[in-house]
Amino acid sequence: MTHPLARLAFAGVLAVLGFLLPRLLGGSSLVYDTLVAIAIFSAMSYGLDVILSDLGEISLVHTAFFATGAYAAAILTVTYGFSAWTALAGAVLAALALALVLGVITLRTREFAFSLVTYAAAVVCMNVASNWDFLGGSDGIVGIPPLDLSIGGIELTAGRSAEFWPFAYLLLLLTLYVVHRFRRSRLGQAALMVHMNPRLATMCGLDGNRIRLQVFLLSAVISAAAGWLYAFQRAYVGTDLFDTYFLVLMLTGVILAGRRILLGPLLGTALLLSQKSFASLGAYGDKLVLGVVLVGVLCLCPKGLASLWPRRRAAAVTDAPANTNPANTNKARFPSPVWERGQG
Amino acid sequence: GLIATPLVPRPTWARDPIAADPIKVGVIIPLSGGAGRQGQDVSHAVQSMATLINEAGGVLGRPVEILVKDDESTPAIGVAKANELAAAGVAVVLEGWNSPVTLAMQSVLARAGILDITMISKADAILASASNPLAIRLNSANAQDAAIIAKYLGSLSKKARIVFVTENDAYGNGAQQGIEAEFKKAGLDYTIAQTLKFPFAQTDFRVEITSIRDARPDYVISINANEGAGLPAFLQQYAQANVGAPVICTVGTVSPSVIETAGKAANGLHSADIYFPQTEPFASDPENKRFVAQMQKQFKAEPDKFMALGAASLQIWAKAVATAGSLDRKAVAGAIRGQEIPGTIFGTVRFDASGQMQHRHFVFTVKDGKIVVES
Amino acid sequence: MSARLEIADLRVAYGRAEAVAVDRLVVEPGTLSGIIGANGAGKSTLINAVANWSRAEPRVAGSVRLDGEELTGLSAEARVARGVQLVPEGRGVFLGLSVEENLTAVASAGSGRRAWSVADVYALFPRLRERRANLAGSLSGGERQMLAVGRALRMAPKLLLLDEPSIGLAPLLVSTLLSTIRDLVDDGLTVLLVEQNVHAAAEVTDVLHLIERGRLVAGGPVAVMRDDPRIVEAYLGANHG
Amino acid sequence: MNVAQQLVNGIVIGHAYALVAVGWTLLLGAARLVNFGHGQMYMIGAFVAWWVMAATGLPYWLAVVAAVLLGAALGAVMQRLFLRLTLSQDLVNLMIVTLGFGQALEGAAGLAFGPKPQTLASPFQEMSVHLGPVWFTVQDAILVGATILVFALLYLALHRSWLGAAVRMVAEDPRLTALGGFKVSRIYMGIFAFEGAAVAFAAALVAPRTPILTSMGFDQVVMTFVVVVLGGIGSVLGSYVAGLGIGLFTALFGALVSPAYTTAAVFALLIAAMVLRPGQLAASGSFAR
Amino acid sequence: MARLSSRADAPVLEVRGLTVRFGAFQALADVSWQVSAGKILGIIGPNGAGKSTCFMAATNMVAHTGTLWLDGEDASARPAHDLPRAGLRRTFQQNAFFGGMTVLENMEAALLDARPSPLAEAVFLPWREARRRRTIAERARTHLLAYHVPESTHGLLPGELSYGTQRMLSIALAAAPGARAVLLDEPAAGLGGPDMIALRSLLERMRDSGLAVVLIEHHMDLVMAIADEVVVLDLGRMIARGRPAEIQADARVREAYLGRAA
Ligand SMILES: Nc1ncnc2c1ncn2[C@@H]1O[C@H](COP(=O)(O)OP(=O)(O)OP(=O)(O)O)[C@@H](O)[C@H]1O
Ligand SMILES: Nc1ncnc2c1ncn2[C@@H]1O[C@H](COP(=O)(O)OP(=O)(O)OP(=O)(O)O)[C@@H](O)[C@H]1O
Ligand SMILES: [Mg+2]
Ligand SMILES: [Mg+2]
Repeated sequence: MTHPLARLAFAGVLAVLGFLLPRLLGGSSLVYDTLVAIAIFSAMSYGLDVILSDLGEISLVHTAFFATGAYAAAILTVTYGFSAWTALAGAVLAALALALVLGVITLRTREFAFSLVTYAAAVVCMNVASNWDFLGGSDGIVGIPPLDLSIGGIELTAGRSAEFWPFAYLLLLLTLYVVHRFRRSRLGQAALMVHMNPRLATMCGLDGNRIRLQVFLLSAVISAAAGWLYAFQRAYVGTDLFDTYFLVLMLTGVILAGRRILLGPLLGTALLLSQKSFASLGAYGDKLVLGVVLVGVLCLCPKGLASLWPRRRAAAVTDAPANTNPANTNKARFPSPVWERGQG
Repeated sequence: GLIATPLVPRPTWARDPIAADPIKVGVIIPLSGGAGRQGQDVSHAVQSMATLINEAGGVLGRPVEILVKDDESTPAIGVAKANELAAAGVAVVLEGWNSPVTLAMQSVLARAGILDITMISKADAILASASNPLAIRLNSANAQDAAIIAKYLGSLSKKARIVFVTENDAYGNGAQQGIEAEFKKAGLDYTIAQTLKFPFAQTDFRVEITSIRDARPDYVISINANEGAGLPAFLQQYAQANVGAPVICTVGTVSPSVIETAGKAANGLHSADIYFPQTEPFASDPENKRFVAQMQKQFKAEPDKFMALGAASLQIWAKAVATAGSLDRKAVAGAIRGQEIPGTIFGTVRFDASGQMQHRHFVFTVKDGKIVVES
Repeated sequence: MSARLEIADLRVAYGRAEAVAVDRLVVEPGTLSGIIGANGAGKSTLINAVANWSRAEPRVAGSVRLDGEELTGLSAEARVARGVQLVPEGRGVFLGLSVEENLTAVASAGSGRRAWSVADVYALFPRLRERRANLAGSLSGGERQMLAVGRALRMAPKLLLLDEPSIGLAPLLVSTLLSTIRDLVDDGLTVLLVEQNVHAAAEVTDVLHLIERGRLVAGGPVAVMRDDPRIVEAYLGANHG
Repeated sequence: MNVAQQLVNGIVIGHAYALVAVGWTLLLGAARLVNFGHGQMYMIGAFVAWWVMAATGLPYWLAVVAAVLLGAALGAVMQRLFLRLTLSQDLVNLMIVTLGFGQALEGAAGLAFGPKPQTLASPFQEMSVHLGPVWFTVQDAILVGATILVFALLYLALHRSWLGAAVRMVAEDPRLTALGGFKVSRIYMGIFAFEGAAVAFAAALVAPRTPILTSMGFDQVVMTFVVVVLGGIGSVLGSYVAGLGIGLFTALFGALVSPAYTTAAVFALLIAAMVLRPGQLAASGSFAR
Repeated sequence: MARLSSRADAPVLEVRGLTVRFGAFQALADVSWQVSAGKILGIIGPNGAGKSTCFMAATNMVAHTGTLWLDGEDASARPAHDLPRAGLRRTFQQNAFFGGMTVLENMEAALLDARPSPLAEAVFLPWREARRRRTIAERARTHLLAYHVPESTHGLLPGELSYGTQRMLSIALAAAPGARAVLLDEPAAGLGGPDMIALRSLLERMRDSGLAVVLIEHHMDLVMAIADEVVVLDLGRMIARGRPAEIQADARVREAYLGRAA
């Protein structure tokens, strides 16, 4: 399947099959509910995936972008009565603004320092949300109207899950497409370069800080779009959107199947949510299973479940820079000397 | 490949609906985590009540079957569970410990056309929300609660220094506002010496307690709904610091489990609540006696207020169905909202037009680890 | 008396690709043996296997004996304790420790062997004494190389494995280092040296082995090997150009 | 404001933060591992101590010993599980694997101990000391003393013995450390076991103050996070100072502004610190310096 | 051998008065040199003399004083990441790659004049992106082959290459099309025999194709054979500068650096 047209056709068939999936699975409302949740949450996870896989950092503030999308949708529709389209634009802009501020602050750090500072940012964001009446305080915002994306004469509305499916599915496809294209774009390549060897990337003409910020913005937009749709689906937003629940879901979804695999986060999220919906062992049992699976997967096959598959090609991206190369390991281990950070 | 993989087995509920003779009733409440213990108690109470109802011939001649789901105190999971129950074809969902979880589930249930009765969650938005025009709630509202605290304090003294220790969220801030408004209404000349706000999850209160000592209050009003950890911790640390001023806890926050966890530190606190199994008028109420006996028999437990609310919600729904003669959501809600329903474990209860059940409050104090009702 | 190092049927593979297949290699005590070969021939792989050390995870099979004692199955640190000391290619120092700490922070040597003192090392490389308080991370490439060799000597090796120690060293230092190693050998140390600088290596070694595509293709006393056409053509000739 | 009392509060809170953080600090410095399961390990420590007292009736101090032993065992299990990832310094996966480990612990504890809140009853928690305007419990005093002791011992171990250099060596390059004749997995074993034992010890000393729940993990140690980072990653002395500092900040901020916003304020402080000196905080272990 | 750099052909790269301090330590003091297109400048000196630091300063990767001139323009204030675009590229003393990318992908990443589509084009005009990608891969492949990185290794990760091949790869990355001046930090380190010969012819080819090459080396045979001019550093100072033959004859250089090896 090397011919691009053949690949395109295959992707098309897959997309159509995906759309029909709920019907193939019996079309019950539970199937629709679960699949809508899978679509929305995996779209959310792709935001983090871009950061984790391509930039090589663990952002713990991504729930805030998801929440920003949802809150923007809620406030614009409930408080100001705008349409869902406006809300989408608002969600994207709000996420961009927040990501810009947070990115400028947090992206100066790397590795676990970055994770820690993004966690701190998430705590502060959550505190703001639960104390600011404009955002509904700790009770959140209720009464979000059903999704209405009608344009002109074409009626596009959704209330129940089955009606949400086309929208959620479309969002997922769009996300997949954008992430796929991103990985083949200049920015995607630059992200990898900056991640793998900042010093060499500088010598290839890249401004590391700018690239990192751009990727951060992109990922925020992806997560925010998912949050926007989630707000309509749930009709309620609250501070729980900042919870570790979503964070763990994102991280696990991304990690489970393996990094830099296009369908990875989707698969991971689907696995997790289906287990919760169809084979739950109770809250404690689920936690135990999730934990054991995570530890097992990462300790036994650090490259994710997909690495158990026959290898696709040599360039499976690991995070640890090829350790045989001393220069690269230096980079991963040491406080960056001045020259590694560039001077701009 | 992935999408074609049949991950999902053919669900069991897709069977022929004729076979589903019992009426399914969903219960969504935390069964794990900080509120897990109370949630489990509530689900037991609902089950006891279902046994009683089924022994008495069921609802519309059909037995009631209870399906319990754990919301893990997480709205997203609550929503998923609500969807599961909707798919399972429940006639009603009894839910709610945490307000955000209730608020998140409301719209999902309303869209699915399922009647939704809130047992415990207190947020005002639950009854005001456009998402669920047929909202019903059993637990008392903040406004009702505030009046009784003011009245009780007024009976103790007309002039006093008060310190509030308030959880910093919608419930806590709302409750404090309500109480202060009631003070004004009752013309009580109280000095609010200090208001100490703390985050819900806090368990170490030494900083607040030091501030309380400094403020030399006559009374301390605690607004802390963290029954699992926060409130007992506060009571223990407060007792130890020998501050002296009596603590008044807001309505409904002092459940027997709080007293059990706090141990002797709970002695001397004052609070009010809406239900006590062994106190009049409940003690002699035949419905309540049957319920208390059933709890004893089935779960070897004495019901508390939360359990009573859980059981009552099922009982009230059953009575409303009988009145309406159908399971239809609107009809059943109509038989509850704005109506009076006799013969419940709370006696004859009245719902206002917004769906809020009206309560009588009883002030109590704790002596030797036991609740002693004062009025 | 058995040989200091005896390798038999050694096979090392990365994934499916076999990088080294050596049937037999013997190093006598008190000698300096050199391994030479083109880039990618498997020199590093071979001597890493002797120390059972690698940054990658190669599969190693075969027998390695030190003074007749079978080392197979022993971890790298166990081999260090028995006197096998490797200075790996590229970098053998801790950049986050000071020069002096790098020299002091080594496990105590096995019994019965004389370890070099820090002062001995400074005497060998005076430049290091000047920079003793600096972090190794701020050393120049050549200074790091000196430190790595000094660090290895602190462990009182019986068999010292050096992977291209002259990389990055100034010419003056290369000859100093190599002649120092020669002196150490004359004092009884046994050294296996991987060296690209065949010219320099041929001056000090007793024995030379030529490795090509993972196999030893020639080996013998340096006087003989010097005239071996394969070596003259590919290695010695080049440096005259 | 009763300044003296608030200072005492701050000192006690601060020492609790520092003691809870000490294992994590060492782990982060030496294995470069951000342990998101730290909170759950704290919870396990507290529950084990409680269970020993409740089930066997052993005295409190023996329960502390039991908790410490089990904590060390838990650390050892972690080391076994994570060894490969630690050796290859796969930092992203390491961070996430600890998250999973914490989830598994919480799930298992939930199944074993249920959702009911429990009280770890220390006899010293009941004894109060009133000195003029200030008071504290004997438990508080023990906590402060024990914290100072643990920090002093760790400091000495890292600065007066080969351990400090060994720890910095594995932190930088575990593979190369083997060539120095050190058994790397054993050094890791020590570090992980210390993390487990230290957090269990902290739990057994701190937890008697409040009811314990199997779900309390992260809430209880969230400040630890800040201590570890602000102290300068991997710095023992730094985390003691940071713990104490944040404790005092908590007390004074709570007394002067509002306890409601203490967490947010501390985290904002953390962000500010990281923005102002990112290099410092990203620095590798600063043991012995 | 080529002529000395004359005033006629203007230097591509010139540094004047480079000075670098690390705290109290003066690593580089007032060093100046220049190199023109089609010329090779050798920098030699004992270990720790400041040669690599000189490269760091010349690429604005370390705080320093002194000026940098690219094609006669003052580039001192330009950030490090701006210089490659202006044609200044370098290698590092220790091999540096994008560890998780294949050799071919590394090369693609280093091509500055042929880069993947911007995000918007990749999203909205995917076919153009695909065309571009094919061109880039082809160029990268050809370039690698020209720099003695055999096709069989193109699918491997850099860490899986032997040290010598890694060095060739890092030179190939630095000398990507579009480069005008290339700074090579000890390219011959770890090379020997046939590889050394290959490297030498490679350097000559680079020079002949019009690149300005600056070479830090300890291999005197190589430097003396191909450099047009040699600069000698010691303790951060420039102690000599001239044609290879002059340098070899310089007593100070012999004492400080070459020893009996010369
Ligand atoms: N980590 C690894 N993974 C896969 N293959 C490897 C790895 N390391 C080395 N190889 C391969 O093994 C072979 C031998 O490599 P080795 O590093 O031993 O060569 P060498 O003789 O030391 O070369 P040089 O003189 O360049 O250092 C080479 O073909 C190389 O590509
Ligand atoms: N970041 C730094 N901090 C402190 N000192 C430094 C730093 N970087 C380099 N040095 C010192 O500056 C001096 C020059 O270093 P440089 O790397 O330029 O040497 P070099 O000439 O390239 O030597 P070599 O041939 O060994 O590579 C050395 O003594 C080194 O220790
Ligand atoms: Mg090698
Ligand atoms: Mg150098």
